[in-house]
Amino acid sequence: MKAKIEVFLKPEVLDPQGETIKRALHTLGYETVKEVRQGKVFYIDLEDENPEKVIEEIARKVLSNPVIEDFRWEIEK
Amino acid sequence: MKAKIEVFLKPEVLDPQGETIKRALHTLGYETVKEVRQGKVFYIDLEDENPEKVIEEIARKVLSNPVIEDFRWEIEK
Amino acid sequence: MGNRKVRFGVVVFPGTNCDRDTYHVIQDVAGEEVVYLWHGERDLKGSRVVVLPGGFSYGDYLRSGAIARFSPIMEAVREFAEEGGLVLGICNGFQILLEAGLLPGAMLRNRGLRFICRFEDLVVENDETPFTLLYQRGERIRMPIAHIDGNYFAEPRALAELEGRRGVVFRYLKNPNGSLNDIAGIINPRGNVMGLMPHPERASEAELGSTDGLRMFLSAARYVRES
Amino acid sequence: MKNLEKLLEEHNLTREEYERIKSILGREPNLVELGLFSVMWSEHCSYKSSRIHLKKLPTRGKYLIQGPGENAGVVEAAGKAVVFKVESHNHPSFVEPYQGAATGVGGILRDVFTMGARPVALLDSLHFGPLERPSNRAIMEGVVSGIAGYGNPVGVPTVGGEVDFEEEFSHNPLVNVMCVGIAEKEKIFYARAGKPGLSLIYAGAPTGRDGIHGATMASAEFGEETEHKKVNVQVGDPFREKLLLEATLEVMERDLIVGIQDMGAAGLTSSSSEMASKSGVGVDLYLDRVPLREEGMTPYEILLSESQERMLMVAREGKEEEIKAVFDKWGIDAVVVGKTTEGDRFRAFWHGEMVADVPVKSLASDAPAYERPYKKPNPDETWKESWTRERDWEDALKRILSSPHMASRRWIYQQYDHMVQTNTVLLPGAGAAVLKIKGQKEGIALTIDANPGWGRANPEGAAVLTVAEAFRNLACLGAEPLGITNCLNFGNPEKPDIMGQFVATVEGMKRALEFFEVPVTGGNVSFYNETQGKAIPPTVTIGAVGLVEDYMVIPRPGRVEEGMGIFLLGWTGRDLGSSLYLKVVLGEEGGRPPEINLERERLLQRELIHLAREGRFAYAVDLSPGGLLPNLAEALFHIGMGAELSIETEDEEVYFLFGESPSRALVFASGDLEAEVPVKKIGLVKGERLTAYVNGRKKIDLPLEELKKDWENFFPSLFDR
Ligand SMILES: Nc1ncnc2c1ncn2[C@@H]1O[C@H](COP(=O)(O)OP(=O)(O)O)[C@@H](O)[C@H]1O
Ligand SMILES: [Mg+2]
Repeated sequence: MKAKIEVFLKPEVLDPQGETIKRALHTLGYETVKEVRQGKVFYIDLEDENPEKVIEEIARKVLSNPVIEDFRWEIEK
Repeated sequence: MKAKIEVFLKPEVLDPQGETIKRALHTLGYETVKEVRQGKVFYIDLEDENPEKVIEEIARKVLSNPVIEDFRWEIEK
Repeated sequence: MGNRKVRFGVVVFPGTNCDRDTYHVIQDVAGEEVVYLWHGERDLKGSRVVVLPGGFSYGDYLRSGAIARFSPIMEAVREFAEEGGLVLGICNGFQILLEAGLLPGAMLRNRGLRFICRFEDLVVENDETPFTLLYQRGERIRMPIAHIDGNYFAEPRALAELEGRRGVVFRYLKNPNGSLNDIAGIINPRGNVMGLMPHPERASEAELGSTDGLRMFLSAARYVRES
Repeated sequence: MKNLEKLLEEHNLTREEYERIKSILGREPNLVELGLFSVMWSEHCSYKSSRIHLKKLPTRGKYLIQGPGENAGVVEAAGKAVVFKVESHNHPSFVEPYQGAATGVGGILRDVFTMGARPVALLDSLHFGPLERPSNRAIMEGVVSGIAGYGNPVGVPTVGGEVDFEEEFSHNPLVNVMCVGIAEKEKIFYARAGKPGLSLIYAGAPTGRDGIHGATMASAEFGEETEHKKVNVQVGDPFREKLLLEATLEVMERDLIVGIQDMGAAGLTSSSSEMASKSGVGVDLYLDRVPLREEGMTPYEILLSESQERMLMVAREGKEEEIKAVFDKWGIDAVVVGKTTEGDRFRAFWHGEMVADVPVKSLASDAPAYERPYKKPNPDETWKESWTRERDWEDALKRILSSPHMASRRWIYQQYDHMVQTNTVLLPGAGAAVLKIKGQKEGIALTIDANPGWGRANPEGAAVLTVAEAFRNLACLGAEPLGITNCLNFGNPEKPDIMGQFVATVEGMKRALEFFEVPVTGGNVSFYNETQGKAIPPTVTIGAVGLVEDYMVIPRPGRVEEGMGIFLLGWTGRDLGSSLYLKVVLGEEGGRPPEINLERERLLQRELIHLAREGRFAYAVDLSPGGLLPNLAEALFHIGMGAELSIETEDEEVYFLFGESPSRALVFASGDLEAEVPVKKIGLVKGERLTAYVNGRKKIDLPLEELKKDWENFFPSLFDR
């Protein structure tokens, strides 16, 4: 089955990348863009009897840094 | 409104980051993981009359590199 | 054209950090003329060779070189290249040329995922470009690399095309980063736009450990003088 | 006010301090004011426990331009001003290794470029817990990539450092970062506010809720509730730092500002009050004009935020618009947020309403100073006969070389761009770093040293040894020391034992520096490196800058040729306590650290400098820690050739082979070598093996490649599987 994990910065944490991209978009004329935040996404193929548990654990323990990031996940099929 | 753009490597492009994560997961005992691919996700706030067009354009022209990447996007509300 | 100095232009993007080094080598070591070119302008100030130096333009946020390709100066560089002007992209400059589509392919993260700074041995594959006239085909040279996104990728057809026309100018002797075909530097079909990951400006003074990079600047200057 | 006890606890203020605030103000402070005092009187900002002791350090010297008290110290070299400083980012690096280390680099860079200097080098001293434990590996990996992730984009080469491992650092790693910059002597900038009526300009990143109470966090032990303090993590933006650096140097170049200070610990509050205090003026801040990143921020938060990549400048009269234009060109926001005033008040306004009003000096210079009770430690005098027993020296050599304490640091330094700016004449790997100064014949040599193992055994002695070692590293390159900076890393100073370690360390440093006549130009104190009552060993980090007369002729491994002699210079004693040999081979901690005779040390260093400048030797290495054999092997790895040694010694062999007596160096030279210190020729550079005869019997015979492999692979095999 396929799972997807998104990891993103907590809202109060500075996101220099998103900030810089927003500025670049403004220069390019996309001024209707109010904010950009960048995150990571992981596409995982796995064969497991208990995918929810595994994916949750991987997201929490391995892929995200709880000090500055949050995550969400879904199992696609 | 809020939009989300995912940018990911084309399937034929080797993903050194995904590979490394997969190996790390195996070492940690998550052996049911068959593949990991890493991508980027951008969360965009915008106020635009034609958000679909803008987001599609930003994804295609700015956020992705067609030589190695594909993208998909959605508008959340 | 005698010994008139050739004017080089060194482009400064926000986050470029090898601009001063490159300027120094062109002026004080190669003895040519050099000016800075500001990213927000469109004027190449009469430069005969345009150098996109190394660094982290726009922090390398998004992807290395991805944001810099939209700068006003890049429109001028593109036109200059289309007219046959010499353009040299070093490290981040190479990444910008790839992102701008002036050279084929793209850079992925290094195979080991880490930044690597060290001297590498290279083989000169093509000594007929304006930038390599003073090298010998098959010659081994030493230059430092310093990058985290130097793993060259091109899809199979593009790669075959590149190899077929001898577009690979430098190869690593020992591949440090996973680059396809050990590619360290390439040139466009017309032969006037070259990009490479190693830093010739860091290998232009004996006290820094190698002078193998200096000939690249000297070669471009000679080519311009003789053309 | 709500429950005062609780409020004071949250602000890390004592009851007495609160009373003192009341008597300064003549009334109760409001919450904003309490916040101001809390950060400005924190240990981190006010040095309240250390001040009276630090005053004892020598701060005069013939090359000194600026001693402690400014953002960084300054010495003169080759007609230029060399600006340098070391700072710790220990606590943040434990909480979030990558960002903690990254923002540590950002902070020290700002300290140097606020002085008008272009940063030319970074060095770092790192101490972690043993790498067997995954958590320690994660910290180290995060710290190293954080340093790379910040230093590399900014374009300042990380040219050196040191790293070591001790159990106590598992919960309190040390990340001490040093930055060196170069300025024109007549163009140094200071933290000054000039006169009343000048505009204060804020430049850089918008203010967020980052690191509110970061300074107070660095002034308390880690305990149970460290968890909730984690929200204080700051994220660095090296791209913005690079732009801020260029813009700042440009407004200085164009002479548009009177004074400047980076917004480090205690942000806007400390930068504005310190500048005002030094110039005897007051300051008004209009907090509603401060660029903000988050919604709903309060005056309290704005004043205390420690958001990164921010500067506060005092504009020359009428130059506000020009300053803004420069920053605008570099894509950096710059706004007027206040002005200097007649008088001595620090006042903050929020939409016209005054929210704080306190005397400037009460924040910046009148913080309490404590003469904390202390109890000096008893030096570890352990010495055991059993240490000297003869063993398999080949095995000992291999184990020491492939131990984390000695294994090749290449895995670390190749992640750092150490060549950008094209000044790095001596690359990392073979001792101190040497940078050229473009356009001059001279160069500077840089080193950073620390040895917590010695510190644990004898803090005072460790300080002396560490200073001597730093200078010896410079001397091996023919470089004369110009000045030092230092970082003092300790546990909780409220405990007399810890305070005793601190006092002893300062005394040791003082003794060594007075002897060598080299000044301290600045530094940093990091207390409370303590978790659940367990403190780190006292660790003094010494960063030294030396002058190289001619960088084209420095000793370097590449100059060594086959057939050259290997000479031991100096005095070998019976120094095995706290050595790598004990630790790695015998598995014993502690023991009496080496004894140093400073007169001899000075003689040795003078000789090394003299011989190096005369070009009399090709390469030289210092022998501690590890002792003669391991350091010789390491030198041979850099040289790329083997050696044949023939050693005569009347004492137990181990002292000669692995003892860590200071005041010694190994020198590679052709012909005979004469010096005013004992010289012993112990062998020749030759072939591809390391062989050693001791008193006529062959004790070592190994292919160099085999030794080198384990030395090289230690870190890659741990981290790059
Ligand atoms: N944390 C570090 N950062 C950068 N360089 C380092 C670091 N640790 C060690 N190095 C470099 O590696 C080399 C060897 O380190 P080390 O053995 O600790 O130094 P020494 O030569 O003083 O014994 C030196 O050139 C040093 O500058
Ligand atoms: Mg400061």
